[in-house]
Parts: sequence; C-alpha cells; structure tokens
Amino acid sequence: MLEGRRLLRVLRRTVIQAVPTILGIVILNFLLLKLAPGDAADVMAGEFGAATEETMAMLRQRFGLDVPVLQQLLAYLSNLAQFSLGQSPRYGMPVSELIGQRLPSTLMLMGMALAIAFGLGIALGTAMALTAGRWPDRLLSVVSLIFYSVPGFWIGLMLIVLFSVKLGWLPSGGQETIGAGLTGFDYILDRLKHMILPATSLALFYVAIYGRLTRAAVLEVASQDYVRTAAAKGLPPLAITLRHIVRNALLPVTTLAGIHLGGILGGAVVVETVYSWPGLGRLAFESVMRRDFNVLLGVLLLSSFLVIIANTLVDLLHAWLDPRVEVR
Amino acid sequence: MTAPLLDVSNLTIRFPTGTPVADLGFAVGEGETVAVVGESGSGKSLTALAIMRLLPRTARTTSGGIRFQGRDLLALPEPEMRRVRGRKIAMIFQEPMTSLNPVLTIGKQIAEVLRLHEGLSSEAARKRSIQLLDLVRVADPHLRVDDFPHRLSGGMRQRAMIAMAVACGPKLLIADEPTTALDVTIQAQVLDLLDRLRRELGMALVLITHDLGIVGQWADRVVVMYAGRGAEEADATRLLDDPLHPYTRGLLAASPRLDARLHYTAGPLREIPGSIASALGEPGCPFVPRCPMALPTCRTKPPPLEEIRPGRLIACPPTLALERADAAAVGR
Amino acid sequence: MTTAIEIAPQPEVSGRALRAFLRNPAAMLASGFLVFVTAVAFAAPLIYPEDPLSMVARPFLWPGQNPQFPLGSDSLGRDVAAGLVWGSRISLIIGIAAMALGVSIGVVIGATAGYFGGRIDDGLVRLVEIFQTTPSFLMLIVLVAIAEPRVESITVGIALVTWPTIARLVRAEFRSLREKDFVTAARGLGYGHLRIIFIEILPNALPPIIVTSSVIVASAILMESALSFMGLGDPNRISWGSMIGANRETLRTTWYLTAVPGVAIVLTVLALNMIGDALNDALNPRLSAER
Amino acid sequence: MPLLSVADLHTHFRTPRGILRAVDGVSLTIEKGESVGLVGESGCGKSTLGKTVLRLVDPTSGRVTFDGEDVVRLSRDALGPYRRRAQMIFQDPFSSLNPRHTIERILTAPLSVHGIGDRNERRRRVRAMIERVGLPLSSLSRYPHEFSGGQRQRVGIARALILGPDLVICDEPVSALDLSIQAQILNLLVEMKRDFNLSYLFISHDLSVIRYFADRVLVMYLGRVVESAAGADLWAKPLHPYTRALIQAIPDPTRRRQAAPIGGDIASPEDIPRGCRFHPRCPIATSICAEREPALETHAPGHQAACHHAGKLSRPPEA
Repeated sequence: MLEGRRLLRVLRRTVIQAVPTILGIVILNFLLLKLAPGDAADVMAGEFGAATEETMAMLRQRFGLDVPVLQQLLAYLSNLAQFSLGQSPRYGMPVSELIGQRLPSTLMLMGMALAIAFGLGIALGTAMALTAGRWPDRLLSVVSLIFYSVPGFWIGLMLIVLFSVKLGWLPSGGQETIGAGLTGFDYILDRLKHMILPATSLALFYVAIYGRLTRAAVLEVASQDYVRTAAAKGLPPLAITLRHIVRNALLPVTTLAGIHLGGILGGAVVVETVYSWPGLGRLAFESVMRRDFNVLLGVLLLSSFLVIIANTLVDLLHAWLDPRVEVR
Repeated sequence: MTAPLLDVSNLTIRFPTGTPVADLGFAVGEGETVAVVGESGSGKSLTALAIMRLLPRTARTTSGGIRFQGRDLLALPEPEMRRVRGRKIAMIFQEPMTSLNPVLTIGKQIAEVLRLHEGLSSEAARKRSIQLLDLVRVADPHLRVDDFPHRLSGGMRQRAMIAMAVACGPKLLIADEPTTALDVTIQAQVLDLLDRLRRELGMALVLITHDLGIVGQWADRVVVMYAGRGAEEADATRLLDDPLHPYTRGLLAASPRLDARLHYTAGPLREIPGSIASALGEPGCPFVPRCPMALPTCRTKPPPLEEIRPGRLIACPPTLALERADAAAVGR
Repeated sequence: MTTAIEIAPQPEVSGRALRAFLRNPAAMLASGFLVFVTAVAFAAPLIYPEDPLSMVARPFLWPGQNPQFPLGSDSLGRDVAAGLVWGSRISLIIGIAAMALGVSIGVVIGATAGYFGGRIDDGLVRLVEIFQTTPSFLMLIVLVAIAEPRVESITVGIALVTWPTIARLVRAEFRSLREKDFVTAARGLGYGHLRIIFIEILPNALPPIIVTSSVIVASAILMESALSFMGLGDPNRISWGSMIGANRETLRTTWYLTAVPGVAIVLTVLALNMIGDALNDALNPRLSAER
Repeated sequence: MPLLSVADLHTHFRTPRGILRAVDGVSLTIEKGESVGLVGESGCGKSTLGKTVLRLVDPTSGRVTFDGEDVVRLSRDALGPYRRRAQMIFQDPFSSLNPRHTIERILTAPLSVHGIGDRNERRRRVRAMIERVGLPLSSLSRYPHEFSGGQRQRVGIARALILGPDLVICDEPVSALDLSIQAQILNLLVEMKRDFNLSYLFISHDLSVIRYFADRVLVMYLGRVVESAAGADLWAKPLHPYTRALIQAIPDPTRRRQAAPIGGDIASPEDIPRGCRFHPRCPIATSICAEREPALETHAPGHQAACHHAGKLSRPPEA
C-alpha cells in the first residue's frame, strides 16, 4: 500500500520531468533539420532532372515548406498536439502509418538484443566478480573487452560470412522467409532464426558493458559493511551472494540500462542496414538521405519517446528494488 | 577455576603488508564484560574479526588457539564455524548506518538469522522479530518490523542490530565500537541496553572501544592494546584508579574528560608525544618511541604480558621491576 | 572498521599511478601497438606515396596472392594495404580531435552544473537529458548528413553526441567534491569561483575524466567507422569503415575485404580500451585491488 | 563592543520533506580573546551555525555583526576583508586538505589570493607558520596523504591562521583524532590563542573537550540555544534538563552501570516538536512545555536557560 503510493509518486515525478525534455527535443530537432541545406523538393526535383522554379514552388507549397521556419514549427507542434506526425511528402502517406509499419520489427530486435545483453552481461559480470583476480575472471575480462571493442556492423558481416555463407545455418538478412507461407510454430521459428544474428550483433557491445558494470558493482557491494553483518550471522556464501550482494549490485546496473537504450536504437540503424531488416533505423537512414524531414522528425521523436518510456520503467524498477528512492 | 568461555592465546594476524596483531592473549568468563581498549591502529577490531573468523582473505591467523567453550575455533571446518556465528557468538559493528542491508526490512534481516539457526517458519520468525525489537526497547515494534533501515535513526538501527545479534541467545556478544557513531545521550541508552541484555540473557560481552570512560562505567575487566600487542590487563576500576603501563597512564592523563579541574587557563594537558605510526618496524616494545621511561633493553625484543598480581598483567619490564621492588620493600 | 593502519610516507599520487601503469604488461602491449599505428599514420605518405583510392592492381587479389600487394586488392583494384595505412590517419585524427572537443565541452558544462548547482544545474541537466534521450548514432547521422560528410563535420558531430557522457561524469564528480571540506575551506579563504573550479576541484576530478577520455577515443573511432560504412564518411579520404562499406556487395566471395580493415579497427579500439582499463586500475587502486 | 555578535539568526534549508530549520533563532556574542564553547548532538545545527557566521552558508534571516559591521549584508566580493579576519578549522583532517596540492601550496595560496606580501614575504610567513604549528620545514614539499591525522590537523590550523584572523571557528577539531593526539592539538590551539590573541568559537559534541577549552558554553538543541553560562557555572549547576542529561551521559567510572539519563531520540530538524523542542524527551516536562516555547531567560548573573522549569530536578505538580 505504502509501497504502491511511493512508486506512484516516482512515476508522477518522471512523467512531469519528461514533458519539457520532449518539447526540447522536438524544437531542437526541428530547427536542426531546418538548418540543413536542401529539402524534400530539392531531392525530388534532382531525381526528376531539372525542374522549373514554378514546380519547385508548387512542391514546396504542397509540403508546407514555403512559410517562415517559426510558423512551420508552430504548425508542426499543433499537429503534434493532435497526435499527428504529419505527412511524408516522399511516400505520400501519414508518417505515423509509415512508422507503425516499421516499429514492431525494430522493437522485437531491440527487445531480444536487450534480453541477451542483460542476461548474459549480468551472468558474466557476476562470474567475473566471484572469481576476481583468478583465471576465469581474467579470461572473461579479456572476452568482454573484445566485445566492447568490436564494431557492430563488422561483427554482423562476419557472422553472416560464418553462419550463413560458410555454415549455412542461419539466414543472412530480412526478418522472415518471404513466400514460404509458414504458419504457427514454424513461422515463429523462422522469425527467431532471422533474429539471432542481428540481435547478437547488436547485443555484444552491451553484454560487455553490463558485464563490466556488474563486475564492478558486485565487488563494490561485497566490501560493504552489511555483507560482513550477513557473514557474522552465519549465513552460507551462496545466501550472502544472492540475498545481500547481487540484489544491491543490480541497482547501479539497472540505472544505466535506460541510458543505453538510446545507444541500442542508434546501433539498430547500422545493424538493420547490414541485415536488410525492415525497421525504424533503416527508415530513418533513408529519410535522411532523401531529406524527408517529416518522417525523420517522427522517427527521432518516437525514439526519444521510447527512451523516455524505458527510463520511466527503469526508474520504477529502481524504486522498487531500492526502498531509499524517494520523490525529490 | 573453571575454563573461561573464550580463551584467546598468542593470537597473531599477518597481512602481506604487515602484522597488525601479534602475540595477543586474553580470556572472557561466562557473563563477564571485557573491554578491549586501544586507539585506531591498535588491532582491536581485527582481533574481533579473527575470533569470528571473518578476516579478509589475505590475512593469515596463527594462534595458540581461540578456544570457545573448550573448542578451538581456528580448527573448526567452515560449515561448523557458520553454526557458531550468529548462534553462539554474535557481533555488532560500529556503523549502524551501513551495517544493515538497505534493501531488506529490519524484520526480514532479524528473521533471517532465526530461520537459519533455529529453523523457524517465516511467520514464527516474524513474530519473534517483533518480540526481539520490543526486547531492545524499540517503540511500536510491530510497525518498525516492516521499516527499511534508512527510515530509522542511528540509535534505532543499532538497537535493530542488537536484536539481530541476540536473536539466538548467544553466549558471547562482541560489540565493536557500538556507540562511536552515536550521540552521547543515545550512547548511554545503547550501553545501558547492552548491559541489561547481558544480565538477562546470561551472555558475556566483549566491548571494543577507544573510550576509557565507557570502560570505567561498564566493563568488568579491560585489556589495553597498543600497536597490536597487549599492554596491560586489569579489573576495570583498578586500571582507572591505578594505571601501570606508561601508555595507559599517558592516555588517562591526556584525557580531559575524567578530570573536571582541567581547564586551558590552568595549564596544558599532558601529551603523549608522537603517534602510533612510530611503532612500525620497531623490533622491541612498540611504545618505545613515545615512552618516557624506555630503557635500552626495551628496544631489543617485545615484552610479554606478565602477571604482577592476580588478575593484573602488564607488558613493561621497567614498570614491573619498579613494582616488584616496591612490593619487596613493603614486604620487608 | 577503525583499523586504519597509519601509512608510511608515500610518493605522490600521480607518480604511484604512473608506476602502476608502467608495470601493467597489457597496458604496455596496448601502448606499443598504438605507437606503431600512430607511426604508420604519420609515415603513410612515405610508405604509400600514391593515392590509396587509385587503381593499382588486378581486382580481387587475395592476401598473399601477389607479394606486391600483401593484403590483396579490392573490386576496383585498390591496394588494401595502402588503404589500411592511409585509413589509420582518419581514425586517429577523428578519434582524438572529437575526444578533445567533446571532453572540453563536457568538462565546461559538467563543471558549471556541478559546481554552481541550483537553477544553472537544472537547466544544464535538462540539456544533457535532451542529448542523451535522442539516440546518439541517429543524431550523428542527421548532423553529418546535414552538414555534408567531411572530416571536420564528422569530428564535430561525434563531439556533439559524446559530450553529454563527460558532462554527466564531471557534474557528478564536482557535486561530490564541492561538499568536501577543502572546498569549503577554499571558499572560507575567499578564493574566487574560477580558482576553486580549476585549481581546487578539477585536478581531483581528473582521474575518471582521463579514463573516460581514452574510452571516448575508442568509441569515436567506432562511430567514424560505422558512419563511413554507411556511406557517410568523407568521400575524398579512405577510411577503414568505408573500405568495409565499399566491398559489402562481394562479402560472400571476398570476405577478406571486410575482415582485414575490421581487424584493424578492432585492434586499435581494443588497445585504447585496454589503456583505459589500465589507467583506471592505476588511478583508482582501491576499486581494482582485487583484479 | 563584542568582536562578534549574532542576533536572531535563522538558517533554513529546503529539503524533500519540508523546511529544515538547522539554525532557528540563535543569538550569541563573542568577546575579543574569549573562547566560547558550543555543544550539542548531531542535527542540532551547531555546524551550520558556524558556517553561517562565516557566510559559507547564507542565513535566512538575522544579523551577524563582526567588529561593528553586518556581514550578512556584504556582497560576495566585499567579503574579502572579513575572510581575512574570520577563519575555520575543520573536523576531518582527511578531507579538509586538497590531496593534489603540496602543503606549501596550501599555505601560500591564501596569501597570494589576498595579495599579501611579495614572493619572499609569503615564503617567509609560510615557513614561520609551519614551524609554529610544530611541523618540520621539510613538510612543505609534501602532500597531505603523507601525514597522519594529527599532523594534517596541524596543517589545517596553519592554513586557518596564515591570514592572521581574529576569530577562529573550530568545528569539532579533535573528534576525528585518537585520544593520545587530541591533547596535542588542544594544547596547540591554546598556544595559538595566547600567541595570536585569538577568539574561538569551539564547536563540539564532546562536553569534556568543551569543558577543558571554553570560557563560556552554549548548549544547542534542535536549532536553538537552550542554555548559556560560564563553564564553571554550567558544570556546577546546570539549569536546563538537557544540559543535565548531556553531563550525566558522559561515560564516567564513578557512575558504575547507571541507567541512561534520558530516553528517546533527537527529533528531526525538519519536524521540530511544538512548544519546548525538548519536551518529548524531557524527564520534567509538564503540559505547558508542549504548548509554549520557553525563551532564553537569565536565571543568575551570566547564566541563561530556556526552560519553563529551569533548575528543577523533578517534575513540578501540575496546577
């Protein structure tokens, strides 16, 4: 009861703090994109060959690009207030629809990558800390340092060479076998097979981060007074580790998880390119190249929104794990 | 005389970087309060951890034995030792703020020890935890049992620590500077509580402190440590009335608290020159660099604790010689 | 515990740290490798005077096939070894310059926020939040695409997405350090803000900044390579990432064209991260004592 | 005219749980050459009071008059001359010295910031000061971590005195030190007082240290002064029940195994009890104590207490 109210207060605080952040992001991104030389009309005109001044003006008028920047911003914000992200001049469809098509596959990819990163990272980190200074720690430290140093796109390509080209075990791209008409369990298995390589490429870096973080946190917690108290009670080592060390060590690790979500989303751009994964990242990249700024703004906004939601969840998780968290 | 509850003999603790405790010996009888006194660096806390076998892994303990109820704790296999910790010998620490796990309620932390050693169900353990909180005079124990440590004041946390420590009715409670982090009025309450529990539960108390006032008010016997060695051992009141070792004498003289007549306008306090750091690498008596009565022989080898009268031991050959000469003079 | 054993006089902190670093074999190995890469980068015009983008050999030579081109050639007959040598320049220049710029911005903003607190802090924290909430690589792509991909814009772009990391770190350090009594004493002695920030506090905040800086060079190199891989590198300069990107189409057959520059990236970044770890061990001996 | 006079000083902080009234209406004076002891338990606001007097914390209201000038009104830039004349010695000798600076730098910086002397003059002063506090000249090139706690506290004293202040606020200067070192530092402070004609505000939780060191003693409880008297009077005849409890709580061999003088916990300064702040813990409280806050009144020459039942040992019968 009391606990629930405390979590609610934490939630309210986070939401209140998020509003100005989102507004700031919208304005900053909008102005940034307007600074860019060239707009959608330029690119389209360029693709059609030479275009007259009149066609250009007409295109601009149609896309709402002919009024002052400030006015465009206000128009965008008022659209946003009605939960509309505007139209894509390029695809000729509402941005929200376009994003809606791509979002689920990106979310799945990220979800799987995060699960791998968290599960493997925490296990790795705990193992390193418990054997600190001995050979398993040294070996795993080297492994995690290598994971930490490998570019995601490169490991993605190398995994393709190994698992699809040489061994032929896993597909090299896409998110399902097109035209196979699979259903039920086979379909799920097919999707999973397509996800393994991209999710792994995306996750390795974060496995290293969480592993290193967990190692440090476990070592730090293990030196705390209350761990000594637990030992003085006569608790066996396993109980001390599980009840008193790992739970406290998870606190700093979860705090940082929210921060890394933005990074994973950014990494998805590259990995989606490598694996021809039809997700948000690719959409963003394509819209940059085509100066389709409404779509780009939409993607930027949505990804920031995702990060904020994730941060809120992390805050709640943190507040639940750590009773000391109070409303500031 | 029956065997004491705890008998520590020739305890030496070595780290790769040095030997913070050397050749220490003392005994604790059933129901007795023994104070171990010393300043930081004297090795008193390490001694406590050595008895609990909770020293850091890099430490090496050698000893003639730490005998508790006749069994040598150092020879016990680790699972055996775990059945001693928290059940037969309990310990509380200096910092009540950091000694409790911040993410578990007070009740759960007390219940943990009951379930482990007494096999209580979680419900029974909870009931017993409330009783224990009541025993250590925590107000509204049925509410406090569900509080997290950060909600309690320092004094209350130390009470919760004590409740946890006495949960299984240990025969010996080691209290490592239990009141150093607390305010003076709270300190008085906690010491009062410890002494009451000692009487009611029939346990012995090892009180580790740097405060001679506490020793005088609450201890039966006292062991004075300096730089890892025993300097003097005596009845608490006897020691304060008539300190023999030059270090004990210096400490008492330097302490403003025990003499209300001292005031800065009346003259400076007596000082012990230098610091305990000077004991490092000293082959003889560690106090030699600060000692007003050191003889050349004091520098050659560390003096052993020798009995001067029944229950009165000091490790200072010059003092010993003087006292014996006095006694002989009186006897003649 | 009250068993703080008095420590005998010790050499100065940084001297001890330096020796700890020098005694670490992994750190020495990594430093050696980086010195080698730097030397190669400097000597590139001497080793391969020709433009690495020009066609010099038969396409798709495998490594070892022709001793003149030890690492083979790509689809356009460009020498892979020459590309590797010239590519090291871009990686190092962008890595170091972006780090320097990002760290400078981050230190100034983090120090200001952490030292003054209050409203200034609230505002700057919000700014950091805005930057950290936007996925940084996406932001980088946008920045670079807008400003035309060139070495300068890539450098500035990477700096703009990395400074928040440093700012957060520096702010946290400053917030805890400003509560220390020596800072209170400095205020009590009438020292000015600038003196307190730069002379009293900053030197104490340096160890974590130095450690993070080496990691930031590594991540800047990773970001640059990813950008170039996506085709957003400087089109006039060859870089390890663009070498991988340019030969993606033939990955299935000539995978060595991806593997070789990738190994160069991994080794360089690994060396930097190893140095970061070693610095961390040397500068914060307490936390890594168990290592 | 007293050197320092503080009138109705309040220092409040905003916290998540409300307003923290750390200092809540304190008045005091310190004469030239006087050593005033300020005693109280943690959370009573004694440290904040010291820092407010030095303008290290800004007061919410009230006056701090130093040598006839109200220092609360001075702008930050105009504080320079006051900083030279009022200094502080800190509790923790480990955190009060910058670990990255040599002792010489720590001692020279105040002089150069205040533009005192040329290089040679500063050098001369620093050398004289380091020897005066009992450290060898070779200390100057060393870093703080190379010294023991007591030695560092000597450096802290040197730093506080290098500008030649008139008033020094000692915030628990010996409580982090071992007993055998405490006496050394207390003696040094006494010598310094004599040699430089200093006035001290000596803050401590330890009555016995205060007893040795102070001419006059103020007892603080939850942001207020509850009793003020010349040292000897206070020990002989404490008027406030809190003062009495403090004195009786000092561990003392003559009180073998005596029960604790008072129970209960100190209230939080964010949630100060109504009426007399001490009444929930007070052994002699009556109904009036829960309603009306007693003022600091003079009960004997130079002896004030804020208690409705000042001087009584047991609870008076309720009217």
